[in-house]
Amino acid sequence: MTGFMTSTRNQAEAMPATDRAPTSTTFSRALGIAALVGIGWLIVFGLFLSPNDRVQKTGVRILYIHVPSAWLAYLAFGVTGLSSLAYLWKRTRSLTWDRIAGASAEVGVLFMGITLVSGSLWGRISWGTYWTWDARLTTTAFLFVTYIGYLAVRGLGGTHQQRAKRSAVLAILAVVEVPLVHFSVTWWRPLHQNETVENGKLSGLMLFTLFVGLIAFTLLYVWLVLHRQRVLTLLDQVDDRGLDVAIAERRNEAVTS
Amino acid sequence: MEPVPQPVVELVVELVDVVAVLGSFPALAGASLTVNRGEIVLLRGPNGAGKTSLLRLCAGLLPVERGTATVLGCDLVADRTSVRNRVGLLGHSNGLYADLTVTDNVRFWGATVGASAKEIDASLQRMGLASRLADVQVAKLSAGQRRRTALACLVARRAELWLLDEPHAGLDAAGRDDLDVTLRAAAAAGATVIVASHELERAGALATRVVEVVGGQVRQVAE
Amino acid sequence: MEPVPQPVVELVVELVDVVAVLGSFPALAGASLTVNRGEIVLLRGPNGAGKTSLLRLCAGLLPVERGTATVLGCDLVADRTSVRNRVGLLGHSNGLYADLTVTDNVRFWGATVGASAKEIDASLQRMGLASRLADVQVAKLSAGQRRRTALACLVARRAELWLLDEPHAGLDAAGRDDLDVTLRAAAAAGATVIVASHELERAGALATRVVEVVGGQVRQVAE
Amino acid sequence: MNMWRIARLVAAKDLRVEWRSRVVTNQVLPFAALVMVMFAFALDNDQVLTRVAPGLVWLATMFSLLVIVQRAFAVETADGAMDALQVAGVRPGGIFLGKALALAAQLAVLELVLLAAAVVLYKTEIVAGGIVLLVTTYLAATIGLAFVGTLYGGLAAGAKGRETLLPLLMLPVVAPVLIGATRATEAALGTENATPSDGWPWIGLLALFAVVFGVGGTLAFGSLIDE
Amino acid sequence: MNMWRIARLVAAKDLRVEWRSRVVTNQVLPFAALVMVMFAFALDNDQVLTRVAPGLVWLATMFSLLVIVQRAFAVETADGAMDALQVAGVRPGGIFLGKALALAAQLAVLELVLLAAAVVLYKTEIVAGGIVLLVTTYLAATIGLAFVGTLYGGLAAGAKGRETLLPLLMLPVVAPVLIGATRATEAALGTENATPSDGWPWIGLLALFAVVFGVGGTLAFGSLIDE
Ligand code: HEM
Ligand SMILES: Nc1ncnc2c1ncn2[C@@H]1O[C@H](COP(=O)(O)OP(=O)(O)OP(=O)(O)O)[C@@H](O)[C@H]1O
Ligand SMILES: Nc1ncnc2c1ncn2[C@@H]1O[C@H](COP(=O)(O)OP(=O)(O)OP(=O)(O)O)[C@@H](O)[C@H]1O
Ligand SMILES: [Mg+2]
Ligand SMILES: [Mg+2]
Repeated sequence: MTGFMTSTRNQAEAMPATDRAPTSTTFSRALGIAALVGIGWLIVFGLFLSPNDRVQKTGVRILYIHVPSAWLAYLAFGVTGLSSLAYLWKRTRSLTWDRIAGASAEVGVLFMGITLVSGSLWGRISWGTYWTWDARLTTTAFLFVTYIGYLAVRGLGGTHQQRAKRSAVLAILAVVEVPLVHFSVTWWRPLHQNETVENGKLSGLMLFTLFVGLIAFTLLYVWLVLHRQRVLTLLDQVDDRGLDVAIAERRNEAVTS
Repeated sequence: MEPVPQPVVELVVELVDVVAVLGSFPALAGASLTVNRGEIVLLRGPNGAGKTSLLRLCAGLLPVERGTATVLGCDLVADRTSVRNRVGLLGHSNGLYADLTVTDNVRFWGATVGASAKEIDASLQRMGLASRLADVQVAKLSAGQRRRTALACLVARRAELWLLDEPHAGLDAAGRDDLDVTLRAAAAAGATVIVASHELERAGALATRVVEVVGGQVRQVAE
Repeated sequence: MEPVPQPVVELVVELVDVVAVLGSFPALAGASLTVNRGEIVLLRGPNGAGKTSLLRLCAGLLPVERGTATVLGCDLVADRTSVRNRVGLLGHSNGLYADLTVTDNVRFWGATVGASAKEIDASLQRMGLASRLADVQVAKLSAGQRRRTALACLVARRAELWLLDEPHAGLDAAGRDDLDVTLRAAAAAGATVIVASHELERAGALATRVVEVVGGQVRQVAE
Repeated sequence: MNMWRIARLVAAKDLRVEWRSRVVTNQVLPFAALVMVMFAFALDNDQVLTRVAPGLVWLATMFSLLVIVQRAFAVETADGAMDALQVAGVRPGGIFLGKALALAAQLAVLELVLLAAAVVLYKTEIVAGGIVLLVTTYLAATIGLAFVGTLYGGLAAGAKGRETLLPLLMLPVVAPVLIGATRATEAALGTENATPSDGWPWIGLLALFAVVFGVGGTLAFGSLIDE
Repeated sequence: MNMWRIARLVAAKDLRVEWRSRVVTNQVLPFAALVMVMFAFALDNDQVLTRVAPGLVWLATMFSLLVIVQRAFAVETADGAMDALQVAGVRPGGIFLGKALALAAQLAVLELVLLAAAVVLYKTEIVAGGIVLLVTTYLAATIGLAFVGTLYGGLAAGAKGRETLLPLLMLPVVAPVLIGATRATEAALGTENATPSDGWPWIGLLALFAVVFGVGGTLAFGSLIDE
């Protein structure tokens, strides 16, 4: 995985300070196009081909965004957790893992946001309210805030290594909340849908459309993370170059004084 | 419990082109310094030169951004923590618990290296705190009395490398003498001492070698 | 706005058998001291003698328990507050706002006496802070740079009576010179300066008179 | 120099500190929002929630107030600036008004956020008829709270273990404001079909409170912070 | 020297600080009690109160926890003792366990007070059948909270504007404990005729939390406080 993840870093380190580094490679371009196609595909199925629901009527179509985004958020946070582990484990320690963790968390927060918004819109339709104190909604909200906190801690400053260590620990602790959200529906008295999908309560075509959405979102996720972590790489390099300048100035103090 | 015997290292501190950053500012910009066991080195230099940063780096508190740093045989680049329980640092702030008494404080810091009650008393004696002050809360001490307490805590830690940031500041005449005696004794007993100070006469007389820190770098000073 | 012109008092500080308590401890136990306009008085004495307490009392921060105390013509027993906006105090701590920049701080303290922008800049100049440091947050300064900032704030206050607690501590060679120049200039301009310090050579050279504080009392020191 | 100049000076300074550190913006606001969420979840029952929404909003305000006041005086005591302020001859009354001013400003922003949160989370509806009452309530309560907060913040700033003494001192005093503001808000929002007219008497209480602590603080602040 | 010795050392030190300063005893306990009263005010409705009593008890615990944790680390950072601790080579894991231990002890006392307050103020009845569950809940929750508090307290201690970063980091993480403890307590007290058997699953959640943060903290505290 790190193989192509680090591709630009090698490029960028090879190149002179002046010219700009591309964050895209043929691979990621292909990926981006695939993601676009996938989303188009989803629109077709989601909005036109898939049937209405008995109770939910056409509102059910939100499902195709709502659920995939939620699951992808889980995935993103999972990836953040894993790459954080990879960073902490001495044998695989590399800032690349830290940047992947950061990038994935950012995208995860984005998807969780989509879940929240689509969910509350859906709620307006089917429950007649944007928000209610249902267990899953609340736990989702907490998960959302937790990762905002995670990102805040990433911004606390210090050296790259300090940032990496600090946030890695948080990420591993935070990921514990994901199962909490998932199982909340079975643990609390729920209003929110419980395992609809696992229990195969969806008609064939709906299920299929859902998986189309899943695929499209997954492609999108990989594409976003790929680019975001490359941007982060470049940002870290900018810091380092800034440091070179600062060091030069600092040394001058010795001369002038 | 006795401290585990440490391998004898003649070269106690060896910094080569060390860069260390505070926030984004390179407090140390290519500093190189070697200190041998038993030396008492004085760091002088203008405000903001990087003396405190240098001391904190040697104590393993400040990460090494670039260059190599070896203290008491431990490679700080690889691992900043293992050196810590062998150095003692007195910073600009005293690191005391204001709600505890002088004795409480010295006892606590001593306990971290398993110092005996006898050693604790000895430390208090050394800094002239075995008086009524011994049982006074630190919050109720004068500035200089606090500094003395902090020094007593340092003494109790029986470190191999002593790092002191302006130790004379705030001490009265007697306190300064106590301090110099203590440091000379420590050095004689095989410890190594690095002192950052602006009181050049006083600290200069104490030191066996003087180096100058300027703009995050270290300059040797010709005698 | 200009400060209201004050009546010329030759006798700036007059303490007679002053007792002042911290908690239940008599930090000052019958201290008597007179200081005339234009003097630079050095307070020396062991740690815990009562120097800081004496300065705080003159600044109207510490209530007079017994005896009489008159500062700049104000009777501190009757009213401790009216003297305050005419004295300037630099304590052991700097009294700076860490989140603000150096200039912000000096400007704020200057503004409390309606100092003009020109005077602010002058104060910064005096303590050698008119450099890149001027716009750095105090939290990001080194110990000595903070002390300089605190001194700049004091200068901006244009006080009639300057009370300084170990002003030299933490300052580098240049800073010490700046400080001495500043204090001499202030005294020459008719202000009065009282300095508590343990750096007897340095502060002794600066002072026009030396008194010793011991056990909460003041002793004259024969030249 | 006169008291108002000093008040302005101190207020400007406090707001600049916030501007440079962004502590209230980045940390207290999210905290306040979180508190709302916590309440809602602790109760988790919609009818109850809408019924007690006004109370919860003001409770959350109260807790955030604690945090902000703590911060406001941590700034002063961290490096002994409080002493410096006193010696600077800055009139205690001026310090009081200045800090209260800055506090009120930050508090006002906070309350808007909390109100918004209530609308979203607790399904609070704001009825046109109640707007005037609502705004008046918020004004009166905010000023009152700012005064109380500054007064007791200053008092606690001197004492040791400040971070914990403050809540103890403040909460009981603030309780009347809490009640008054809650009732007035309920009236404004027509909770349990209360009508605006029920609210106005409470405004009286709030106003009285603001005045008492405003005057009291301006006169007594000096002797309070004077350790 | 080994981790447990250090943990004992640090815990003893923290408790001695409390013993000498009495801050938690004299200030946090009354505060917690006050919070309970405030809730009662804000809701003022008996049925509602008894229904949500468990939730409120745990909410109050949460807020007091924030205050205690803040205090616990204010002690360390006030004069740079945190640096000294690190240099003293005191194993971070040891510091973590030690501070958590002291925190748990203080928290336990606090919870007893709050429970007593609930009985008095909210007319909560403690049924014999639920005692075992109740005690277990309190044990599990207390340990979990102590660990979480220490972990995030340490993390925030380094950052600027610490007094406000802490709540933001802590509340969302603590929320599950809040929920779990609340439900378990409801079961133990038979609120809304829940039976103890409903409670035990929650203990699992609480225990999980305690373990995760206990282990995590012991291993990772070093890299968190390393400014
Ligand atoms: C703000 C409101 C909402 C939030 C935050 C939310 C959150 C979530 C989350 C996090 C998941 C992933 C569950 C998992 O598999 O772990 C999910 C799944 C789901 N949501 Fe929502 N949701 C909301 C509103 C709604 C509404 C109004 C409906 C429909 C009436 C709905 C229907 C579903 C369905 C059917 C699933 C798939 C369930 C499964 O198979 O596990 N959601 N939602
Ligand atoms: N809060 C307090 N309660 C009781 N005694 C106190 C308190 N604060 C200070 N003291 C005592 O008051 C005495 C005078 O303190 P002060 O700070 O004036 O001494 P000093 O001359 O400034 O000492 P130094 O040279 O160390 O600064 C000291 O002996 C100190 O122990
Ligand atoms: N948090 C920070 N962010 C950015 N720069 C900082 C920070 N802290 C300190 N600095 C800068 O780092 C430099 C080195 O600081 P350091 O404390 O090592 O100097 P020093 O030699 O100890 O000075 P002094 O003699 O005044 O104690 C200073 O110029 C200071 O401005
Ligand atoms: Mg320094
Ligand atoms: Mg003193």
